[in-house]
Amino acid sequence: MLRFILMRLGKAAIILIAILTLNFFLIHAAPGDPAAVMAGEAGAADAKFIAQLREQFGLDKPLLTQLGIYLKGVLQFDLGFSYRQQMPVADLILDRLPATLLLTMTAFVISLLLGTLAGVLASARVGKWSDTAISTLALLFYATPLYWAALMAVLLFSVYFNWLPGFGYETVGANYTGLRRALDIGQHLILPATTLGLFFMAVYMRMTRASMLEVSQLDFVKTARAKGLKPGIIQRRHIFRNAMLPVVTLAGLQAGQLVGGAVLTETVFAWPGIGRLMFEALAQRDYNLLLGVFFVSAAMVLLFNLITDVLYRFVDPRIRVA
Amino acid sequence: MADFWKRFSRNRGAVIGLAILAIVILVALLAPLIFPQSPWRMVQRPFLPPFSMDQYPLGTDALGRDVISGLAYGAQVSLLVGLVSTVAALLIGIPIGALAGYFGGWVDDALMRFTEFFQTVPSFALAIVLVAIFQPSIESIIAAIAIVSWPPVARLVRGEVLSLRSREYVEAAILSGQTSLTIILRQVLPNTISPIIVLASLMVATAILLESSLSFLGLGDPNLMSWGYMIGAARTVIRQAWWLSFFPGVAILLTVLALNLIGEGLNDALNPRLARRGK
Amino acid sequence: EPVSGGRANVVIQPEPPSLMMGLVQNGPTQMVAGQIYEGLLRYDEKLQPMPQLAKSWEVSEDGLTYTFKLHDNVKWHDGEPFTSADVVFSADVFLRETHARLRTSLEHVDSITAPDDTTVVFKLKQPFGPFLGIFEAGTMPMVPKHIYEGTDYKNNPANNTPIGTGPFKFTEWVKGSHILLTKFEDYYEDGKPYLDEIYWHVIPDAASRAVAYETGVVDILPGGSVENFDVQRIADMENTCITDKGWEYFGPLSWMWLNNREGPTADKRFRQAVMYAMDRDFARDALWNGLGKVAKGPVSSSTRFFTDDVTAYDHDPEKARALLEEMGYDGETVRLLPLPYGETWQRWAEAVKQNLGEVGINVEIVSTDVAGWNQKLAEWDYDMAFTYLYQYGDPALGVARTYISTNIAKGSQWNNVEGYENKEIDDLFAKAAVAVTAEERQKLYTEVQQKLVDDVPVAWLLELGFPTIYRCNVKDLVTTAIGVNDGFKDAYIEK
Amino acid sequence: MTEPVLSIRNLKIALPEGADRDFAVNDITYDLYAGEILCIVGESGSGKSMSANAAMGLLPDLVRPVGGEILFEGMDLLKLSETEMMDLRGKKIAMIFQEPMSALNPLMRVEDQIAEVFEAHGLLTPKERAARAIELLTEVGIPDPEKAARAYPFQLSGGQRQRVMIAMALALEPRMLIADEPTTALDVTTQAQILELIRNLQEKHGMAVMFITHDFGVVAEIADRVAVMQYGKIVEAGTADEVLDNPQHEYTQKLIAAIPKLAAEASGETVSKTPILEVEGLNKTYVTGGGLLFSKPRVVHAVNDVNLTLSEGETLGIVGESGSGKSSVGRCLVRLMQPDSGTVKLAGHDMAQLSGEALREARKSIQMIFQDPYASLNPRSKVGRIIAEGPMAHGVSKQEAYARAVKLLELVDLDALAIDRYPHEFSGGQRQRIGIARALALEPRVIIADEAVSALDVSIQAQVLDLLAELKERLNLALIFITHDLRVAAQICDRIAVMQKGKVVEMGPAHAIFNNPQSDYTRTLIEAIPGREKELAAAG
Ligand SMILES: Nc1ncnc2c1ncn2[C@@H]1O[C@H](COP(=O)(O)OP(=O)(O)OP(=O)(O)O)[C@@H](O)[C@H]1O
Ligand SMILES: Nc1ncnc2c1ncn2[C@@H]1O[C@H](COP(=O)(O)OP(=O)(O)OP(=O)(O)O)[C@@H](O)[C@H]1O
Ligand SMILES: [Mg+2]
Ligand SMILES: [Mg+2]
Repeated sequence: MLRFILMRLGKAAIILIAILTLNFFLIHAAPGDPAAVMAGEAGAADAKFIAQLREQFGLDKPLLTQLGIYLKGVLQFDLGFSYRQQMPVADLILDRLPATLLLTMTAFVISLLLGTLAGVLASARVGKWSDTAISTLALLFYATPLYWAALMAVLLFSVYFNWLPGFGYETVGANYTGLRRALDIGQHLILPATTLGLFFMAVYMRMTRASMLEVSQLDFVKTARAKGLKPGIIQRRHIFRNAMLPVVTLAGLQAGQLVGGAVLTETVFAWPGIGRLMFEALAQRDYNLLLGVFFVSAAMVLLFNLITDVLYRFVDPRIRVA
Repeated sequence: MADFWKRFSRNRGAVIGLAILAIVILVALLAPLIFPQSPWRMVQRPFLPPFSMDQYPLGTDALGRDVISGLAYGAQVSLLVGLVSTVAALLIGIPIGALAGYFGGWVDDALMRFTEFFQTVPSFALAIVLVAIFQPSIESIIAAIAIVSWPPVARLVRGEVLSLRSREYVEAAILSGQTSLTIILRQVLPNTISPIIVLASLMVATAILLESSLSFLGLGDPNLMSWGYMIGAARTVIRQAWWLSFFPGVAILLTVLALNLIGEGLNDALNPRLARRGK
Repeated sequence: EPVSGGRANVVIQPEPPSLMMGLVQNGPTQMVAGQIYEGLLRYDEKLQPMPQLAKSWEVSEDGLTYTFKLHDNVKWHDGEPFTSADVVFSADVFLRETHARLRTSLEHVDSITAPDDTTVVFKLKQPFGPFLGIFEAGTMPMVPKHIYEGTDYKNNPANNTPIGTGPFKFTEWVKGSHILLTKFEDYYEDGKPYLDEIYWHVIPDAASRAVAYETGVVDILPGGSVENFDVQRIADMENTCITDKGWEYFGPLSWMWLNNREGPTADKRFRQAVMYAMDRDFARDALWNGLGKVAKGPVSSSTRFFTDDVTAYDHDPEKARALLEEMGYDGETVRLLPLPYGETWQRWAEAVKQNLGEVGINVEIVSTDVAGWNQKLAEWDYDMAFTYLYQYGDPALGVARTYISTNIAKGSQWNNVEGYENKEIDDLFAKAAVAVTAEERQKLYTEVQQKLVDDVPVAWLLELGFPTIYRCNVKDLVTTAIGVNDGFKDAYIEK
Repeated sequence: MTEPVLSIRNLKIALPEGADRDFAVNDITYDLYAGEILCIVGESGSGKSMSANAAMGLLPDLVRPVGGEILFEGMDLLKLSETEMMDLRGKKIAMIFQEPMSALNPLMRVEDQIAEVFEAHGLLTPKERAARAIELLTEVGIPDPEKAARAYPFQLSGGQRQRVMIAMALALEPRMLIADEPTTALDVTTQAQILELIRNLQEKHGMAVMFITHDFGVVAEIADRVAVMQYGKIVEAGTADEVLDNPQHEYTQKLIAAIPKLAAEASGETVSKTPILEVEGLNKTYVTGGGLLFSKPRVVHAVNDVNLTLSEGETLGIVGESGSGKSSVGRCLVRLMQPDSGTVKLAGHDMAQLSGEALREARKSIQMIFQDPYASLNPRSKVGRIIAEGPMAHGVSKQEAYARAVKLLELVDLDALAIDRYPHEFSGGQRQRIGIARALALEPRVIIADEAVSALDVSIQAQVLDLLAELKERLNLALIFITHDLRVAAQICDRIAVMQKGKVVEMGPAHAIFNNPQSDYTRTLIEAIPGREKELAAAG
């Protein structure tokens, strides 16, 4: 197992480089460049100004040379310098990463827990009205555009009831510390995490439900019933675990996308996360920053793919032999 | 086929879903007949609330355009985007996942690395980059959405196939001399159908909403009316004109609901254990 | 009566890339860094110069020598004294290298010298009418010589902790969340500033910014912070004031570039038809919430030397059709590039498309994101394209650049992008810039405006109104022509 | 005798549309008393399992009892609520299911699955449960019970899984045990142990046992009373002696006549000597687990230096205890599994060298009948397609393939309508026959039959064996017959290989093995054949 993990990690490093290279060309294929964008914002700029910027960013060099310089930097754990923000990319990302992880992980846990729970409940009541109700509700959350739901949540809980802060990561200027600060952040977290979580919930709910129904037809469920086990235990221990296989795959997929997956939520809730950073970098063609975010996101995806595979082996002993 | 229909129709929800979808498709097809005027035409004063003028039952938008006509025309584009990109994503994702899971070894490795590439770039960002590169148009939007949505399909299918390929009935098929292709198509894939259906019916909604986000960023096809466009455009005036996002939202929801109900019906109809339920 | 103390919570959008105003001069940077850095002058609503770092100034008879007397007790935020050497360094060395817009104006300058610690003399090569208009902080910010001299300006670590002479000093910047400025105790004007601190809140979503105001998290919404559709609703709130002042210096004017080189837009009659076809009143009322004015021509009404004595283009589809008929427009599709700055602009493009469609012009909207838009403009890859530009108070600074033929060059979207070539106009602009008296200049610019309006090199739309919304107990926030950008020097919160 | 523990009165169970017949069980009545073993024998598909399931309240989805009653200790089970049934299940009434492969949760360790029985009824502490689990595994004779306890079901051989099932059923020493062909997958020695075990427990606790089987040896061994079923009806019932020695009903007589005799005659050396399959130095070791990083891997040397030859038209039996590696050998032969070392030559060609198209072609002439009939049938394919697929893969037209499928189904005594049903709609024996039909569809030259008739009642077994014999004649078919049923082996095998712990301990002509076993192990095997004493006694 350990060898398996080490091998995968080694491979992942190589893949990362390959992915970065591809990303590099992909990004450069999009029209426009950071010099033009920055010149565009400057309110005035002449050709000299833009040429200056290009030179400063190294954009005047041939593309392959640029790639070489970038990759060399990456190999030395240097993600380069953000053109626009005039700061090392790594610093910018590390600044934002905790907020994003906090938000997306919470949402992930909410969606996974609520989703599988709802799926289990629905599957236990298959065909009844409560099944339909649960399914429809989950779909409602899913099909509602996120920003719409988010704004409604803010209007309701923030503007109307004034229970929860509607945006931001913490109360700016309050200068809380310690536990007080943690609580403050927690309060700010509730709305965005729930909105995001409810959105993803539907996927888990539907997947769990379908899978549970499929598994509940299998023979070993009959054995379990013959033991006199309570339906609840059968559901949980026998059906649920077997039904979790596709859900695990899906969860791994989603977890990998945590870094970049919350652009809209971060925007609406003014959450200072990576998603927004990426989006801005993309809009501004801040190549280094964008590549940096893609790099982190790729690393996350690979990591979670690995975790999923390990988890899979854990959940399904049959695969372990292979 | 008749048999299949009989089984399918036993699920009342599925029939309702099919009916809703049929209506949506019908409206989409007949839009030019019902609303001969372009949905972009500014026909009344802006922000006319719904039900205040018989001629424009769902009101008008920020430029005084008829909402109901937009909904009808939007159905065309949104359905197209949702369905075509989902089908395309399935057509890419299922074979890749199935081949990877079935053959394992280096095939799996190669295909999964390939998949990983598409997966590692956050899908929203990838979609933006792709549309930006290829210029916004309905084709490039559909292609971009398909390209960003197939990796989950591939990984899901692979996971399922991985655990199915060691089943004895697959071995039996190997022995009986069936080619790998037949085995994958006939023995393995049918047994992965249920999670795929679930995923696919949700993907349609994601696609419609992704198109909306793209058009919100100015990367939609600006000459085509779609539900996503309507919702995106209504976003800024939610507080003034709830109906502008509400009606297209309901349209999307109904369509998604319909597709999910149909998916469920399909699932039941394809499940041999439920096949003969009820006389 | 002004009272000291208190905190201002202000929205800033988008998050500025940097606060070092000598290097970056985009909108949000100017707004925040305008409290940190200062220029020699500021301007009142009528664009008349007011003292800032310079307490007085003199212009020689021939209009060639400008002498500034500086305050003598000015300190940088790090405690170093500010002297005329800093001015020379900033204007002659630093900004000449980094500030494209200023560089163009400084071409008229022969020498900059500092006879003593508090005196700076600018000698011009020839008279330059708008010269006194280039001394506000966004155009000529003073940067500290002792920090930058001899360094690589762009990579100087001090850029992250900007040092200026302004009323507020930089304290903290939590990227993606907020920027904190605090009162500079050693500020040279007694008693100022009144506020203790300013929190600039980064809230990327317009609706959330409105909510932020409604829930009392922020008290000041600078122009453009909330959607136009939301302005009225928020302005109607209790204890809320709104002003559209404070943009006179910028005079933001929107228009559509019309590609004068090829296609139907190369024909003057087509361009005129476009002017007649557009319902600009509708656009202002439906999209801009009734704020702003329908543009008369190339010069904004708040800019000096504006005249309304020009041909008027009212909404008149009949005239438009006639013009098209006359030119024999064959229905060729024209590509319209909206401004990718949000929904309002998108809607506007759609409205214009409908307007033009009604007179028979086939428009196809081509969309791209900001980067693509910049590139398309810079490479002249469009038929019609929305934009809006600042005027900086004087036609020589912000108007001429769009119409003179020497400014036709690919690679920039700030020059004569439409490709309009008219020798006569070139001459008029050139003469007007160096004319010494205001009357003379007015005469020349009136002629320019009349000629341009007839030629329609671009299709002018609206003088944009960007109202500032704030709680009424915030006083003296907008006192100059650049509004909030240097407004916190005088602002106080009434108890 | 006193009150019956279980009393079935006029039970009627309806089948869904499209099934063989309207009622799985039609108006049956019988009693079961404490301390007795009632054997239910009968045709495959006659409703044995259904009536048992009905007593557990575990009928398949669409199958419902429509009449009669099932009285257990005076209560009508058909009328009890699900909660009341839950209390009874596992504690008062336990059941061993027919197919052990799919009856265990694939994701749960064996010990946990056993411990659950206690848990379900709130007995013992977790620690005690684990200990009991190992005790039970020991009791049912699983070798190395500690290791087996930590194993997952897929790591156990068929017989081992069945023993796990038995251990679970016996865990709470219920009042009544329903055993649906519990020893079908077991080798004779283990079978003997299990029968002994059931007997003991039954005597000790006065347990009532309903024992479904088709093995008359078993019946002779343990039955107090016997009920014979056909087409959903009980055609004859009585004490074991009455029914076995003096059958009244025509069907019973037929059944008894079909019991394979133990004696293996020295076959006239008609078998050709052309070898079709040569196996040399075959080895296969399973290394599994290690779980996550920590626990020790489990190493099983399942096939240990096995050498075999099979001539055209010959039948080679492989017998041996459960888990001795019989199936593993079979799987290596058809290359479903890559052996670690050794060669397998099919008609002179080394199978290991083949791949792709050539392998596909070669496999056409070597087919396998899988041990677990259910798991080897695609749940989403209809039976017709399952059988027709093979020929179609080799270029036979669809029509012809289906026509052949129908014929094959008839050959194995299934209704032609069966082609339109799904595997789960068949009884265990019927599924096994589908598997046989599939293997025959390709008209192979070698068939590896892994417990191919273990789930069949004797009459059909006889029929199938006859069929195989006939095909063998006609097509010069060579057969590797993996079984633990020595009677069957004796009847049809020319030669027999005896396996133990992965090794072939003895190999020779069938009669030699039976009449003059060389190794101790073979001897114990033969002695353990159920009903042997009785038969010997009868033979005098
Ligand atoms: N789920 C089902 N749906 C429809 N028919 C079924 C189902 N399960 C079993 N049957 C049918 O019910 C009848 C009785 O089956 P049952 O399993 O009781 O047979 P059995 O006597 O146990 O046979 P065997 O000895 O082969 O196990 C058979 O005709 C079978 O085809
Ligand atoms: N996939 C596997 N992984 C690990 N161990 C296995 C696997 N399959 C079988 N084994 C082990 O290998 C040994 C031989 O198994 P095999 O299935 O060949 O036995 P068998 O002789 O066919 O027994 P039975 O008569 O019970 O079917 C057993 O101890 C079993 O636990
Ligand atoms: Mg049975
Ligand atoms: Mg076996």
